[in-house]
Amino acid sequence: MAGKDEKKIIFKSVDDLPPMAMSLGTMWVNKTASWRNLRPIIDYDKCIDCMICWKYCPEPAIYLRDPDERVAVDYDYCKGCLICVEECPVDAIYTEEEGK
Amino acid sequence: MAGKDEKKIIFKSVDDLPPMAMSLGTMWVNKTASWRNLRPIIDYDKCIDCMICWKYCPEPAIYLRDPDERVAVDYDYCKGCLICVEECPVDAIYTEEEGK
Amino acid sequence: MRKLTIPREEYMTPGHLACQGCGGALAMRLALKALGKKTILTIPACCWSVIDGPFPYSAAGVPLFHAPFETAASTSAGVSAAMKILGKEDVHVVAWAGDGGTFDIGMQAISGAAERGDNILYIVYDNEAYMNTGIQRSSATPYKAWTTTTPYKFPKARPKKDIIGILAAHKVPYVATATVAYAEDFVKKVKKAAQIKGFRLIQVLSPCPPGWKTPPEITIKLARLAVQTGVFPLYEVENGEKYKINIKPKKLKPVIEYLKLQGRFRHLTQADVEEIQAMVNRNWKLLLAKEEFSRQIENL
Amino acid sequence: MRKLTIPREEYMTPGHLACQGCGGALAMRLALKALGKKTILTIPACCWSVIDGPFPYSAAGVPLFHAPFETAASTSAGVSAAMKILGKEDVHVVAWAGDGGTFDIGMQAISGAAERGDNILYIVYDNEAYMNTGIQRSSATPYKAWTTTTPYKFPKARPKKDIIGILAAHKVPYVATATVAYAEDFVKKVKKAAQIKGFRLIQVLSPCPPGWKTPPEITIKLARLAVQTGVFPLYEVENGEKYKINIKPKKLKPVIEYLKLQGRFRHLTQADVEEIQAMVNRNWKLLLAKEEFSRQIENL
Amino acid sequence: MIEIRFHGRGGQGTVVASKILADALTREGKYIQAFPEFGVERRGAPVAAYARISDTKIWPRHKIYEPDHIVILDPTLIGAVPLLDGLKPGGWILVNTTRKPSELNFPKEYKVATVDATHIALKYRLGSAASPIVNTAIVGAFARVIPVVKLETLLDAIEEGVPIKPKENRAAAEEAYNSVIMEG
Amino acid sequence: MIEIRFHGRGGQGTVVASKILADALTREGKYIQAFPEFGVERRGAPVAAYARISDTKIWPRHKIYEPDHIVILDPTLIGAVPLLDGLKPGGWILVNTTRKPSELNFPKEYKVATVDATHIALKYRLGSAASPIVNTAIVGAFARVIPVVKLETLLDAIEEGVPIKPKENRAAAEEAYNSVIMEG
Amino acid sequence: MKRMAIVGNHALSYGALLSRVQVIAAYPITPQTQVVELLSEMCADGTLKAEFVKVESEHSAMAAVMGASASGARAFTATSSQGLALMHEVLHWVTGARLPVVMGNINRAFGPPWSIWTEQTDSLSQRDTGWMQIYAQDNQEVLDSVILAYKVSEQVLLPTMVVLDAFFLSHTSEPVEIPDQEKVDEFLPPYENKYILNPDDPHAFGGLTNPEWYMELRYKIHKAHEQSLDLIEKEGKEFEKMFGRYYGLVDPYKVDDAEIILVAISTAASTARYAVDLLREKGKKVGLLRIRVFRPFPYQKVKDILSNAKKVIVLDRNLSPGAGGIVASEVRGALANVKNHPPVFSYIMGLGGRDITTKHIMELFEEVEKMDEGKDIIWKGVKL
Amino acid sequence: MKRMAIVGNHALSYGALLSRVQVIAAYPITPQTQVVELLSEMCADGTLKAEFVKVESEHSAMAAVMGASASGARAFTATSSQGLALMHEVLHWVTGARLPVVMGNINRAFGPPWSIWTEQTDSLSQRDTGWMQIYAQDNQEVLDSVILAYKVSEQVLLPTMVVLDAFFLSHTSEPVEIPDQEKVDEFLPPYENKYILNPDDPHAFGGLTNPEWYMELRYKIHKAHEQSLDLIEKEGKEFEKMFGRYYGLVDPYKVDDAEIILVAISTAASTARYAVDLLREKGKKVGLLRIRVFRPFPYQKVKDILSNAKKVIVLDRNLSPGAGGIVASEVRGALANVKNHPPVFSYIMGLGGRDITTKHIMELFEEVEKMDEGKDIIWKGVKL
Ligand SMILES: Cc1ncc(C[n+]2csc(CCOP(=O)(O)OP(=O)(O)O)c2C)c(N)n1
Ligand SMILES: Cc1ncc(C[n+]2csc(CCOP(=O)(O)OP(=O)(O)O)c2C)c(N)n1
Ligand code: SF4
Ligand code: SF4
Ligand code: SF4
Ligand code: SF4
Repeated sequence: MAGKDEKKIIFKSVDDLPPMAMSLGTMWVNKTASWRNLRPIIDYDKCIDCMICWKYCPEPAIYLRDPDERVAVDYDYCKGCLICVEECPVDAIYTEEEGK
Repeated sequence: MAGKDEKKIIFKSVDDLPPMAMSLGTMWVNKTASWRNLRPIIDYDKCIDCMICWKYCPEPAIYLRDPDERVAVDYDYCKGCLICVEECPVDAIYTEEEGK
Repeated sequence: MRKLTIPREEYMTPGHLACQGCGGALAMRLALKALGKKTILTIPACCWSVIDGPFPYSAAGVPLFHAPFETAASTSAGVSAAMKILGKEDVHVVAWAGDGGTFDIGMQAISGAAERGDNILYIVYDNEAYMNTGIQRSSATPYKAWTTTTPYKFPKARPKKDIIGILAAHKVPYVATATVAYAEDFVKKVKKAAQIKGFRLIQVLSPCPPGWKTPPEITIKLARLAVQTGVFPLYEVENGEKYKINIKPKKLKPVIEYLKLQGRFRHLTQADVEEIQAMVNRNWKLLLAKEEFSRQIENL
Repeated sequence: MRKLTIPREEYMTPGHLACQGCGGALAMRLALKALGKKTILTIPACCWSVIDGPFPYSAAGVPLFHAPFETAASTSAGVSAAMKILGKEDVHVVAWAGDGGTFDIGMQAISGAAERGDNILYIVYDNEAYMNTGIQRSSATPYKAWTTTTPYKFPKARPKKDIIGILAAHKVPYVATATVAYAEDFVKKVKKAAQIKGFRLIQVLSPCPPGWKTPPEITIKLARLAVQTGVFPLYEVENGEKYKINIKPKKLKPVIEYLKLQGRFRHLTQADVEEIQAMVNRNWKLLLAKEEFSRQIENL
Repeated sequence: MIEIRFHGRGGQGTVVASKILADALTREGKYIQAFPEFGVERRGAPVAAYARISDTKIWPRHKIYEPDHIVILDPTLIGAVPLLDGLKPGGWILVNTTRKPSELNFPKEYKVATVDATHIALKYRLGSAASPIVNTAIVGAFARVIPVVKLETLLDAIEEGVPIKPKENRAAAEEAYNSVIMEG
Repeated sequence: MIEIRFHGRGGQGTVVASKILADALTREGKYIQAFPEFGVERRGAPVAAYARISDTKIWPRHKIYEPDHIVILDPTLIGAVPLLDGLKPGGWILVNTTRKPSELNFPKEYKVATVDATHIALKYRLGSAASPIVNTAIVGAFARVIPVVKLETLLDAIEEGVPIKPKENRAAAEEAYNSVIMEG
Repeated sequence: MKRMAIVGNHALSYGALLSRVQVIAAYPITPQTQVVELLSEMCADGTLKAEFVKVESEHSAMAAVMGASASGARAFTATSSQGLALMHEVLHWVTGARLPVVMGNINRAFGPPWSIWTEQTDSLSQRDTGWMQIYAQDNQEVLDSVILAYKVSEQVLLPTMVVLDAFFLSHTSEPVEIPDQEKVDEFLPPYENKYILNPDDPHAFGGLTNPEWYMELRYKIHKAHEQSLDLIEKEGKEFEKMFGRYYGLVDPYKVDDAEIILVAISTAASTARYAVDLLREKGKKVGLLRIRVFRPFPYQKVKDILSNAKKVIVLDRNLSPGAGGIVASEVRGALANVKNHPPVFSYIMGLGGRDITTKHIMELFEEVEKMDEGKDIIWKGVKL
Repeated sequence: MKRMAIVGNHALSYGALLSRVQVIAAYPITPQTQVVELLSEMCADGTLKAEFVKVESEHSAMAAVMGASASGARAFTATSSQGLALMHEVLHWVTGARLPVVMGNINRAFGPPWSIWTEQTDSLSQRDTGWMQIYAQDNQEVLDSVILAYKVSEQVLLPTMVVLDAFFLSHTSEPVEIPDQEKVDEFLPPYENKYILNPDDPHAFGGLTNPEWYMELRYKIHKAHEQSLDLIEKEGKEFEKMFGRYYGLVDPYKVDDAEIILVAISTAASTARYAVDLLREKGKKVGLLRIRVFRPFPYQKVKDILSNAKKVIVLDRNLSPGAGGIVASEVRGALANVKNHPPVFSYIMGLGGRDITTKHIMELFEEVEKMDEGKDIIWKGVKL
């Protein structure tokens, strides 16, 4: 599957289209950061690596970063639902308002 | 409800018809005697008036005749399924071939 | 005056177009006796679309709406709503359908009406196949039975759908089985159901001579054997929970007595019959257990 | 390497169009982890028709057929038949639908597929209303809940339809409930179901912030409370008979803890809450009794 | 072009009779249309079937109103339904009955043939005693009365076409062919 | 004819803002078309709504590509989506923000107005702290910036039109009307 | 009388309310959902005394209103696109049963691919179901058409579909005059039908009808449509007397001296009217024929109005694949037997919600001005 | 090759068998039932290696064949009237999904009232669903058309309906040549489609498409229909080479010098051919244009053949209430842009199975001989 660098698909004309509406790329193309007005921030000192936030992120916008495999938020996609904040058992995630 | 003397309905033209296909008479009009090739005949000497044949006739072609209210077969409608023959607990109904 | 076990009044005329010995025709005759004239029938495609007679005649002595095959319950829902808003709530709104129009193509409309609690009495005359189109499998067709779409070489591989269980799971106020052989029981159930509000369903086993490949005269005998062998037990379920078995034979007759009379089962091997016997035995015990269970949960 | 309680591999991409905190999006993410890439999804009209993304993009990493609203099971039946004849029986044929597309408009196709024993895994993400069209009642909407078609003045008058009971009555090999809160349990059930042949169904409770009128961050909390209060017990039924409760809280939390968090219940009176509590209590006891009953009939 | 009408009862195989004929004629390279009365067949109720036979392709496709000949599979239908409607003068009436043609009192303008197909069917155990299947026998008789097809072709068509008891059906047809009584 | 575009987020009541306007104008006998962006609204996602205003019946029925003015209900949208697409030079940009117009750095060809609608909404407890409902406040400010409708009519329309807290909504609109800062 | 800004969906609901419908059965679908929602509320709070059957599908919705109408209750439903298609079998049935059901349909493009945007293929492809079809161009017309529909339907015993564009009407708030209930009551009497399910006068409806009389019953349906042609205009005038607004079969605009007449339905016709004004200002002799009633199709009106033009343009926001625009095919069909009729230029445009602007419509006139031979299909706006 | 007497329903089944269909999902309905029955048997005894999904409704039948076709299996179904109507939503869907499903439809009149007799309204009223439609006039054509349908459908990615009259074909036994399987295999290669549901190359099909590209996708559907026009004739010739029988878009008979041409479809056209012969014997210059392929509609052929006639008669055994005959409306629509085209006389007859005899058809010619002005609708045989 593609990733963050997924390219927007540009059809120039009807001839470029497949015969039916068929996906040719993934939703990685759609950065949903604009949906967010509160930004979850992980406090790695507090984080106990329980992976609960990762497990419950509906996007998913939490991934295991290289190389230490600790959880990290992908701010290009995180919509700011704050499930991770709510579910973190040790309150290791706090929020900040966007655009501030 | 109408009875055996139900008249056939004759439409002369489209103007006689109701706007939709709506019943204006009953199926009494349709004498189903022609379906029968065996004729059930009640032996009133044997009959114990249990009414079982009457109860089970699917047409119904068994009625309670006047004035004695004993069961009787209406041969205009009886199709000759012979359920009455089969179900009569005292074998009071026997059959004869039609047209013989 | 004769003392009769079923109502004397007839609401169905002879001259109708059912085959010789049709169980479905008898079922209607009995049901109308129980319901009386304050009744509106909705009939989807099924043998009864033909039985009732061609335009401009009708064998049913009550108003009847011929409806598309899959709409018995939904059309009735509209009739029922109309009766309510027009203040005619004393009218019995009855959907009358075959097993195909019920178990198969009519299932969703039924499920919807049941869930909404629409005030409808739904009667399915169950002849265990699509008879009007000439004997094709329905999901009410019994296990291993022949039909034209489950040929002898490959008879029905699935058991009969448990419509009563499905409706019970919808927690409707009343569902029951009946047969034309136990006419008094059937009439009683229709009368009882007619007095209850909400969605009610009665499944009445109605043998079909051409469809079952049986001589027309044994229609009643077959319906009786179905009960006596435990193939088709008579019971009721109230509010989805309270099971009551109406006829409990001391000892069930062997299923072979029922099966052997029918051309649609003529291909069964000894092993098939034993398998069916085992299924029937288990289902019967399960039913007894459910009845017992109803008592257990009564005061939950 | 991290030790994970659910599979690491992701088959769903971010960037999809679910609302903030959508339980249904998470349900898909978890299900695909369990299923892996050898999967074909059929999705009828529902929020997921939008979530997956507009042409020419898709968030699901597996092939997906967008189908008419009422056809999740029937379209899948065709996919499944094709897989069989093409010798691709290792592919998981999955119908993925909302509760409306399942409990209501999809009911008949499901009943048919279940009866035929079509080889389909049907997953209903249950958000308890038609969310894609903006929160209208479905028959999965809970008793007394608000939706735009069951307004505050006249909230839902009927209890939630018992889809598990209905499918159990179809005697399908496997049906189960799950929630996104108990992710491991859900993943396990999907994996288990995927290995069984025939028609299987999993109902996964998936909270919907706009539809339930809740803040997005409590989606998991709500799903957890639904289980802990007994509003939505986690259990499985095999072959329509064998009930197994997966999570048995020592003591159920009061339903009010669940209800009070949700705008759709904000109109409830004290009496309403008590009525719901009584219903939940009884249903819970009934479920325990059914589990017990399964054991009784095991050797029938 | 020859047009024929068959009369019987639902369940007796009336339509099959016309189909067997179609099959036999097809084997001889002829053209035929064989079709039932277009309606709902009910067990026990009177039914009809039709055939249109020709040496060349048949274009008209509508019902047959004035048959050249008629075939009656069940004698109890006589008097019960209007059997002779539209029958062209000079046409054959073939009846399954124990009686002789002269005993049947059909109008003089028709030719009458009879065959005891029921008896033949029972002899070869075709159908049950209560409802014998007479269609192969009647078609056998037909082949004699209205010679549009060779007996041998017909017998082959029967043997290969019927679902059960091919030999018996063949024999029944042959016996009927030989025992039919023709008058007129 | 004046054409306006509104920007907000799913769940914020952007469409309702344009509807309130429609209601108020209707009360004054004017003509208006108010419509949302035709698409699927998702909670949190950016959305738009439109209005076309005239003294006479409005015949054209298509989207608005070149609005005369725009209204922004959520300041976090600035930079996140292309807000000024097609906006005609000289048009107003009305923004819900704590900042002053000059702080917003919009291109010079536009006139800018700001109002702290969020603060006003919170003050009157419209919506929740996490998601305040700012639509009535912003419409109040709008009535001052683009005077197509009398304040009084607007306030009446609000009071009778909103499902809950009519007085508070009215007051919010009025406060916004009075506190909007206009520049340009 | 009250003037209110309401969306088209609410105009539809008010139409139903004022018509005092008695049974509603409807199922939500974008862009119709608001109809279901508002009517649910009206029923819940008693504003409307009606039974609302909250069906599990559109198929059941149509069946339920059918049952209700057959039982003597005034019945209403509304839907769109996929929902309308799902009703299809029952649509045919309601016609055959001669039931005066009225339904709102919000035009939306068919899937796949999923689209929620406007296009008229959904309702136009029901053109052979025997339903009368009215296409509205503004929300006032939506409301008024519901009332008019019942008035006509109940006299001729045919169902009517009141059709409006997705979003451009359904979701657009604009001023609408809400007539007073008393005046509507005066115009529209309670539903009476002697052909109903009534235990006191039992009849069976729809029984097997052999070839002897089936054709005559179909003939009657067609005759009822023909009767409607007059009745719609008559009741339109009656309505005008009471409410001051006239609605006929067609809505011609500046056609008298027009050399090029554009034929359109729905909101595209509204936009076209503006375009005609702009072109007239430039001195172009152009006109507009809005077809309001598509079934029964007003052949005579269409012939009369179009035959004097030099050219006819038909704008179709719909497609019958393998054929072309549906309105165009009817218009060409209407003109064929008119001697020396003008050539027809059939344009397909605006599918799946692609916008049709004033400019686009002006372009049609400009393009056709330069063409001589009629064209059966011209695609406008496809990205080639 | 084998010559056998079979009914039309079995011809349809043999067509499916020889096309080696892989998934069948069908539901019984008079007069189609024999198709389901024979195919069930063939699947049961292994004659046909296919999965038969014994669905609970036609709606599910169409959905199941859709799913199967989308998964790369050749899929088949058959139905009639009510069943076809019940599939309606899914019919539109299959077109949009561009799936080469082939379906048999036995023409039967719609209820209510219940009728099981022939009439073409059922399939013709699906004219806007985007399905190709072939109308057969004999059982040989039924069988051959199934094979041809797959051949064309799978190239243009459009579904096809093979249509035959109830009873007159479905239940009529007549001689049919059954082609050899090997030759059919040579003509019709296995179904291959790169746009399928395949876990090794995952795509989503049918996702929400906004106004930016929806129209172009519809345009492609229409273009595929246009492409079919040529392809049907090309494959028809290919078929003729191998099997000796040619099938084209239309089937003209004695039209070259004809002054009056009758247009018809299905078995009425077969009867009409006999009528034409009889009239020619009497020296009348009459001809017949049988339209075999109704979608895509062969506009050009129809124009070419009809424009030289003096008069055109269209026989419609169907009705679009409030409009008229469906074939006539297309024919008039085709002629409208032809300069000086002949007048059209549109007859409605034979509804609900009312018989259409040779004599009736001869009467049409005789009546039209005496008329000058074209008529949009003439009812023939209604008991007035
Ligand atoms: C939509 C639709 N599909 C199929 C049919 C054809 N059809 C009519 S009756 C029937 C079978 C009915 O079976 P069942 O409901 O069991 O009743 P029965 O005929 O056995 O009395 C079928 C398949 C139809 N009328 N409508
Ligand atoms: C035949 C038909 N009717 C109605 C719709 C409109 N519709 C689309 S999604 C939807 C609601 C889906 O509800 P549910 O299945 O519960 O899924 P959710 O949206 O809640 O995820 C409706 C009513 C449709 N697409 N097709
Ligand atoms: S806020 Fe929500 S979307 Fe963002 S990372 Fe947390 S759980 Fe994921
Ligand atoms: S939930 Fe909290 S503790 Fe657990 S991994 Fe996430 S941030 Fe760390
Ligand atoms: S086929 Fe069966 S159910 Fe139908 S009428 Fe005949 S006996 Fe009755
Ligand atoms: S409406 Fe609910 S189910 Fe639908 S995407 Fe939003 S949160 Fe998910």
